[in-house]
This record gives sequence, C-alpha cells and structure tokens, in this order.
Amino acid sequence: MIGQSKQVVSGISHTLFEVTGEPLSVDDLVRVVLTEGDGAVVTFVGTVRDNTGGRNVVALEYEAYTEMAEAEMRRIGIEVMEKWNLHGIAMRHRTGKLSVGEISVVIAASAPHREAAFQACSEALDRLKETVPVWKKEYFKDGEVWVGQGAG
Amino acid sequence: MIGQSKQVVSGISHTLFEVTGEPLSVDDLVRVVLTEGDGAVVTFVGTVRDNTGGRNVVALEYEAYTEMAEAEMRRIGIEVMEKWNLHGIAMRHRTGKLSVGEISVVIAASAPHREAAFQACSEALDRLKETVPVWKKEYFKDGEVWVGQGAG
Amino acid sequence: MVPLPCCGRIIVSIMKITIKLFASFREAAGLSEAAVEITPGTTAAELWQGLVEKHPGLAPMSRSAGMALNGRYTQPTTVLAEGDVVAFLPPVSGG
Amino acid sequence: MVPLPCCGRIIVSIMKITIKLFASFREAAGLSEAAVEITPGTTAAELWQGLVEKHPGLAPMSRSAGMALNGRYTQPTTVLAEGDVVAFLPPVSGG
Repeated sequence: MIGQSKQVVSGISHTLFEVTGEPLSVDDLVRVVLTEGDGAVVTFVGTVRDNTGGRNVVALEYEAYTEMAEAEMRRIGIEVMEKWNLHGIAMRHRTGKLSVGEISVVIAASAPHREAAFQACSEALDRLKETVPVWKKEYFKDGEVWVGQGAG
Repeated sequence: MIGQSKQVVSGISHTLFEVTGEPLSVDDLVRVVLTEGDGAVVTFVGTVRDNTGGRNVVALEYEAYTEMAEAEMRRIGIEVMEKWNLHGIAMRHRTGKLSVGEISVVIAASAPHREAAFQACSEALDRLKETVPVWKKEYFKDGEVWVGQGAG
Repeated sequence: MVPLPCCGRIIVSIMKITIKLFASFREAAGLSEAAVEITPGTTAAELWQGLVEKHPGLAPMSRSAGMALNGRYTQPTTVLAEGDVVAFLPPVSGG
Repeated sequence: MVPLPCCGRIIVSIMKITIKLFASFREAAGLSEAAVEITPGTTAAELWQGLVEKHPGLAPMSRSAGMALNGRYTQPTTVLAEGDVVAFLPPVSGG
C-alpha cells in the first residue's frame, strides 16, 4: 500500500496524501483519518460536472506533477491539521480521463468536534485548488481545453 | 431497498432519509445525492468518540422514534435543499449499540459548487441535532447515562 | 364525540389512543408503548400528568418532555382525538 | 563550478539538468521531460527563455508560467545547479 508507506515516511499517523489513477472511495479516506478520539469527519468529494460556463462537458482529464502534488498536499494538510487541531487529514486526487459523475478528489478531516472538521476541510480544499500542481482539461463535443491556461 | 422506495414516496430524486440498524457507508450516500450537474459533495460523518467531558466512553447506544425521525430528517432535508439550491441531500442515522470508532450518522449534500454544499451539510447537521428524535446513551466502565436527560 | 344526555346521567364517551415512550422516559416508566383510553377533551399535557401519576419515576422529567402527535411535534395544549398516537420525547441527542 | 582560466581560453563548465513540462506547456512544446545542458549561473527564467526559443508555441504562455525546483515552487531568479529538476507549471486547476 503506497498510502501506508507514506504515512510512515511523514511520521504523522492518520494522514494520507496521494495522487492515483484508480477510482476514489470516500469510505477509504474516512478510515484513514478516523481516530478513537474523533466525533466528526467532514469530507469533500469533487466530481465531474456535466457543464461549465453553459457548455456541455463530456469528460475531464486530470494531469499531475505527481511527486510535487503529493508533497504540496502534505504541506497543506499538515499546516491545516495543526491550525485546526485535527486528529487526521487525507487528500487523494485522481488523474486520467474521468467521465461525468466520477470522483476527481476526496479530502477528509477528522476532529473531536464538527466545527473544526468543517473549517479544516473547506480550507484544505481552497488551498489545494490554489497551489497543488494538478491540471484539468475539459472535453466538449466539439473540442477540448486546458482550464485557465489561455490558448492551451 | 427501503431507501429506493422512500425516494419514490417523497417524489424528490437524489434524496434519502433513513434510520437503520446496519453499519453506514459514506460512499453509499454520495452515490444517492450525486447528479451529473454536481461538482461538489460534502459529507458529515459522525462517529463514536472514546471520551466525553473527560470520561472514557466504551460504547454508545442510539434509540430513535424511527417513523418520526425519518419524517423530520426529510422535512429538514427538503428545506435545506431548497435554501441552498442543492441537487441532492441524504441523511442516514444508525441505531443500536455502537463501539468506539463506528459511524453513527452520515449526511451528504451535493451542489454545483462547493460553498453551498459545505453550508448545507453543516446546517442540516445542526438541525438534525436540534429536532430529530434520536437519543444517545453513553456507556462508561462504571455506568451509563442518557445524554442530556437529567437523572435518566 | 360530545357527551350525550341519556337517562338522567351523562355518558362519557371513551377514546382509544396509543402512547409511545422513548429513552429515559421508556426506562423510567418501564414501557415503550401502551394503548390507553381517555375522555374527550383530554390534552397531551393531561395525558402526561396521568402517566406521571401511574409512573412516578417520570415526575422529575416533566419539564423536559417534548410531545409529538402522530409523528409531528405538538403543543401540550393539543386536544387529542380517537386513534391518535402520542409520543413523549426526552431532549434529543442524535448525531 | 567557477570557470577555470586555462591555456589562454575560458573553459565554460556544463551542468546537466532535467526539465519537466505539464499540461498545455507539454502539448505546446511536444515534450514532457528533457535532459538539457546549461552554463553555470543560468536562472530558471533564462532556462524558460531558452525553451521558448526552441519551442515558439510556448511564447504566449510566458506570463503564466510557474516554476518548481526539485518539486518545490521557486522564483524565476533562482540560479540552477547540476542535477536540478526544473518544472514549468501552467496555472493549476485541480479539485
């Protein structure tokens, strides 16, 4: 298990930061972050929407700078964990071509009480979108475009 | 599937409101609420914590007025759904005796964008805790007590 | 269901209802559900008082008792009708 | 890695580094990774300029290019060293 070995490397249990080509499970990440001292886990699940800016999307493709994306997620995750006194946090991003309705990212944050878990999960997501090197290409019926990359 | 028949009864798709004695899966509820127009699902997962007010908890027992709890969850769910323009919402509460680390409740809210999904999930949880007729008994090494019910 | 004058006496009609108790209320009374008979005009609060008289263990819980009529929250002043299901609810603590 | 005076000429030492390109940058240049040789003192920004000269399709993207050195964000003014891995990153859009 890649995730397991990473937990050991980071030295912080109940954390996981991974880029993967495999389908994502929310329950898997809940199990990673949950400790016996937690009462609340909040998860964010990003999925492929069938439209953007009024155009029909038929698929999305995600590309990542895997090693750096995992390191960035870990950096963000540990900072958010300390700020909100979390017991666990995990971020897993999928790459490759995804169909409408498939899960592209899951973030899970566990805490003794719910307020911290909600705030931490939302903040981790905002920061992931800002700096983690992952890119999204939108496929339409009549073309494709890298999101936010101009002429791309 | 009880859940399926209830969706038909409520007439609102991508919703589910259920009290059950079976273990809960987060992925199951994500699948219920997800539509092709969604980009975001936020879930809250309530779990059995090993302590409360400084005392060690060894187990929790949940009791529900099942029919009313499901109706209350539906009322709350539909109101929250309309307020936040959700595409789907689901609330499933477990009953019976649960060990530390087990999931007691899952709430999932889906929306085109993440802000609405976070707000709606948090609000649905707050309202569930206020009015849905479910009761929690805490088991300690040396006794047990119904939470918030005085001499209970 | 108005009492009918008959034969120089008042015939009090009887209504059958169902009571449900949960959690600490259930344990204090030693019952979770009961079929009871009440007279017309009885309110939810009066029903609770009758219960407390029969099950004094419930007395300390009177202040915190919520009430539901046929699966919806209701007021203590609600007048009950034949076939009603009346539930007495301790403060909820789900989640 | 200071140039050594020798025999009346300057010997310019050569450093080997690795370039990585992603997403629209990768497509515009037609390559995802390349081993290149640079002279000491070369900055990340100068490396990008060299890339643009070789792959003019990258030119319109210069303004938006982020840079990473050995897997961490870095500044365009960073001076590169032997064995570095330099990645040029379009604006991210994960989530």
